[in-house]
Amino acid sequence: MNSDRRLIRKDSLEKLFKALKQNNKTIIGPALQNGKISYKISNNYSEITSDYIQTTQSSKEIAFPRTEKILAYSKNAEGMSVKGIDIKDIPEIVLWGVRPCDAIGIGELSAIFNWDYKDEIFNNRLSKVTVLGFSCSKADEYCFCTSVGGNPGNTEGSDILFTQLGENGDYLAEILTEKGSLIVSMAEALFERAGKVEKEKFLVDVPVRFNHEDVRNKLTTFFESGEWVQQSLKCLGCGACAYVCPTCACFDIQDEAHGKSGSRVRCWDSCGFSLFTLHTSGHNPREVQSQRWRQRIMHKFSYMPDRLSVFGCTGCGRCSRACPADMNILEHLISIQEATV
Amino acid sequence: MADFEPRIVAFVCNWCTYAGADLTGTSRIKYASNVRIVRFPCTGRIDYMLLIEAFNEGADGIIVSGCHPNDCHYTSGNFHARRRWIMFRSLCDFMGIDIRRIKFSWVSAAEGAKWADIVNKTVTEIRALGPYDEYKKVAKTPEKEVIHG
Amino acid sequence: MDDLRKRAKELLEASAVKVVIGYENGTENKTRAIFVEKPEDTGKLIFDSRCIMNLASYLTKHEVKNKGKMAVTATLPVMRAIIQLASEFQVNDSNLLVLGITPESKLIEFKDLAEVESFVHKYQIEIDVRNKEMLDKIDKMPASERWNFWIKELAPCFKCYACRAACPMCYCHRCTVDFNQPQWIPVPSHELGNLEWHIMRAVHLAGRCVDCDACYNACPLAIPLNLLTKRMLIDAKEHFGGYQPAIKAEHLMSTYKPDDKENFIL
Amino acid sequence: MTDNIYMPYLMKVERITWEAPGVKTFMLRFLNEEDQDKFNFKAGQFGEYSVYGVGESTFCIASSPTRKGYIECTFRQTGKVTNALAGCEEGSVLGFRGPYGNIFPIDEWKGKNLLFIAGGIALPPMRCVIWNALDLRENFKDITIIYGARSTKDLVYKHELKDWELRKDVKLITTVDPGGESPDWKGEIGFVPTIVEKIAPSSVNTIAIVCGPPVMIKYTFPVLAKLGFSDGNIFTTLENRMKCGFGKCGRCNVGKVYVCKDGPVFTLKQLKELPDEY
Repeated sequence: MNSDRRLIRKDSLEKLFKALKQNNKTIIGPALQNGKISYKISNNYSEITSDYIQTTQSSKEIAFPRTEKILAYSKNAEGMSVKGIDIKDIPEIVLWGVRPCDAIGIGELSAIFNWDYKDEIFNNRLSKVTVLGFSCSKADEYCFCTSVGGNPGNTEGSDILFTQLGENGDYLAEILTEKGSLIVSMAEALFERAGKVEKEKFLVDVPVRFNHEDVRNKLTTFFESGEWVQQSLKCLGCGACAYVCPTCACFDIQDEAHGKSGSRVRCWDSCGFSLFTLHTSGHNPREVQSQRWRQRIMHKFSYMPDRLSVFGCTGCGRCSRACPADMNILEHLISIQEATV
Repeated sequence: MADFEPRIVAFVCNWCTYAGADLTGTSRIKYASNVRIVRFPCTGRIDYMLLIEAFNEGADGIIVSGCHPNDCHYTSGNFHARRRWIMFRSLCDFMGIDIRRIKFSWVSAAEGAKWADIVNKTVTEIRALGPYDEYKKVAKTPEKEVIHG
Repeated sequence: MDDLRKRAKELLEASAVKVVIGYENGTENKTRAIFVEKPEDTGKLIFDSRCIMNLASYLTKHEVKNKGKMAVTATLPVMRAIIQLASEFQVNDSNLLVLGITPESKLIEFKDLAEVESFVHKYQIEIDVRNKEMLDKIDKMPASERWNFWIKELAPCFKCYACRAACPMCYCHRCTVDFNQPQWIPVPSHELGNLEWHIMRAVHLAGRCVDCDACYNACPLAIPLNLLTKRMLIDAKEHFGGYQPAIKAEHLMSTYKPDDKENFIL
Repeated sequence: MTDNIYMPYLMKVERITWEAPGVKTFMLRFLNEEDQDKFNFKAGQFGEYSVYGVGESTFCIASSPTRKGYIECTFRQTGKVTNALAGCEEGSVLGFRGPYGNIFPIDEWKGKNLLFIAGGIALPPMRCVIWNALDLRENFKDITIIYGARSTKDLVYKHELKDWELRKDVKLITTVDPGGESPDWKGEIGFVPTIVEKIAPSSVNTIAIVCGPPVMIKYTFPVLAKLGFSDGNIFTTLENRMKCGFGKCGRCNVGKVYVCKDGPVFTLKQLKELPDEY
């Protein structure tokens, strides 16, 4: 689609922020806590940071919170009453400062929650979110969006994508969707007409390190490879990679009782935990860490493209940054591509 | 809150304090009725998670009580328990859990009057402190609709 | 560093060990674990001040253990962890050789774990100044402020259990949080679940923690959860005498003294 | 919210049958009649049964789709939820989500012989299709059931086994593991694969449906192959750990397949294309 390209002055971003607040939007943006950048509800523009490569956690929590009530029950003299959640309570959210690799992840999550059964809880949350993307002018060793089909100025998934035109420069605003136009309409005056801008000039160069289709093809015959054991020796078996991943959607369903009432919640889970697949009988289909690591890679680079026509990886590099054992997914994917079966 | 009646859970050992509490009753000593007694074989069996669980379920105060040192039915269960209490109490204090609400005591099978006294004092103290709203608020978090980071 | 590589090579060539666990260069100037099984790969081994991960965590992983006798590059905290693991019967002389690194970055090889123990005992466990200040600051807060501090600090925790995975002392095959009959600790991450998990973790490490900070370094959200175990360490020292891991010693929390402090017991 | 796919139907436990030590069958009826009218399922499908406050657990629907108005489930008391279920009394209210998963292609089996092979607690998922076939008896030729359990007391559906034994149009062979027999045991003694080999049912125009513990399955397949069954004519139903039941939570993912969506019913031919992670 041909996007509407406008220009917004650097100083006007704060005004835009204020205009959104005036329109009763909840703004969630990257903020600093304990030396880490995370998405936080921001009440003031000053809380938002622009100096970051990537947030520690992805923005998936907006539509797929770490813990979310899916129903509430209570027992009384007449019997049992069960209530679902009320979508009316979900606030209108503007997600500020999303990197393109995160924005594209929302689509991949959507694919999981909408193939076959439609998860309306997820969809309703998502429908209330407007994504303001910011393209990347900086990258680090962990970044590899270009290897999985993305790029630092990718518009996919954003409602408006801002690209800063040079250090301390103004921003190009690509208005991509109706939700985006709605944001513009709240502060029309701030969005000037853009002249001819070559946005690519201002984007960071992220080299292509592997070909994801090649990896996908390789994986079809790679299941029994010894490489999995080699790669996963370092793995400590925690769930950090899955929890920071923008596309990891595996979850658990738990009941939390409090006397005669309680709730059923959906909460994150990870295929890296040994308990994930453990049967009550004691049988575990994925008994050792190498099988679980294999599942993670296979699911993202083979099963998901086969089943859902999307890759389960956006190249954001969060899992590698968060890994306490420094398991670098990029290195592992390259070595899979290069391995002789 | 003048009419606040604290809910107190007492975790006691079978051999001394439970028998002691029994004696309080048979001696017809009257004491506050706010306490619910949970009997254990030994103080050594009283896991710290049980105390946390009591707060989760709405206790305003906790009493943990067993045999006096050297009187343990199993020789040393209370000595082991004491070590754990020292550490657990310190951790609770460090995390801001109100340790005035967790009382530890030795009450023998002969000390019916002491038991009544401990319960009464605890109830008076907790009544003055008021309900443990700080903890109850957190215990309610599972009922929130959504939890973000 | 050359000494380390040379010695590792000799050990592998002589088949004295099957695998050398050490550090290699990782991403963005970090270091990470490497499992060297071939003498020609020993060149990848490095050692410098960036090597902070506690490699003792790997000694109880069956994928690693099953390879056969292990040699491990061990700084002081790693050595302490090894001694504690030995006292809990998780490692022994027949499956482990320690390639020690002294605080002066010199290689020191030990005949057996007993030697490691006497080396470790030359150094007291000292809590660093920055953390000490933090602990003091928290201690001085009124109780309700402490409570709010911890609820706020623990709020970001999403229960990835990286702290548990990275801790050399958390080697249980099934952790208390993984049990559901009864469900001691709520599975989801919320204020209550997080609070209980961190209380449980700290208590289970009381008297065992060797203050290596692996948990804190592993936490993707930089939650200062090591303060809890540090506090337990100080208490262990204060109440039960100087704490040092020792192979033959009774575990601090499974023993007692008749005259343990009891001024808080009515 | 009506679109909440996690919302269970409320079901009332109408009858509890004690089957074997730790094994019970619940007969469940919808509390809301509208739900009952809407509800439809086919043999082989499963559901998520929940005890409010404890959690959900996955079992097959053990009653036949030909018997309307109720569903039955049979479970062994092992985990958190099944223990809570076992504590339920008649009249208790449970949650039920479903039906989920694929079905036994029973329509395609018309005019064929059916051979059911089950072990232990794996008879319930098969009972559904057995009754389905028996209720439409004229559609099939010979029906043979081979059922084994660890001991005589572990055999489930003891009454129905008796019924099947008396029926002229069913050949039932029951067996117990060596040492598991009681003094008056008249059935076979031996492991299921051994008994299958001994009975040697013909593979001509026959569909084999196998369900049981992994080790039984592992040794039964080769026996069937020896008897001439093709991989496409051997069916089984997989039991992976599940949470959602509709292909989202990721737990039952084996290769590119979700057991809850593409299964639980698979032919041996399909299984051979999957990685060994079930």
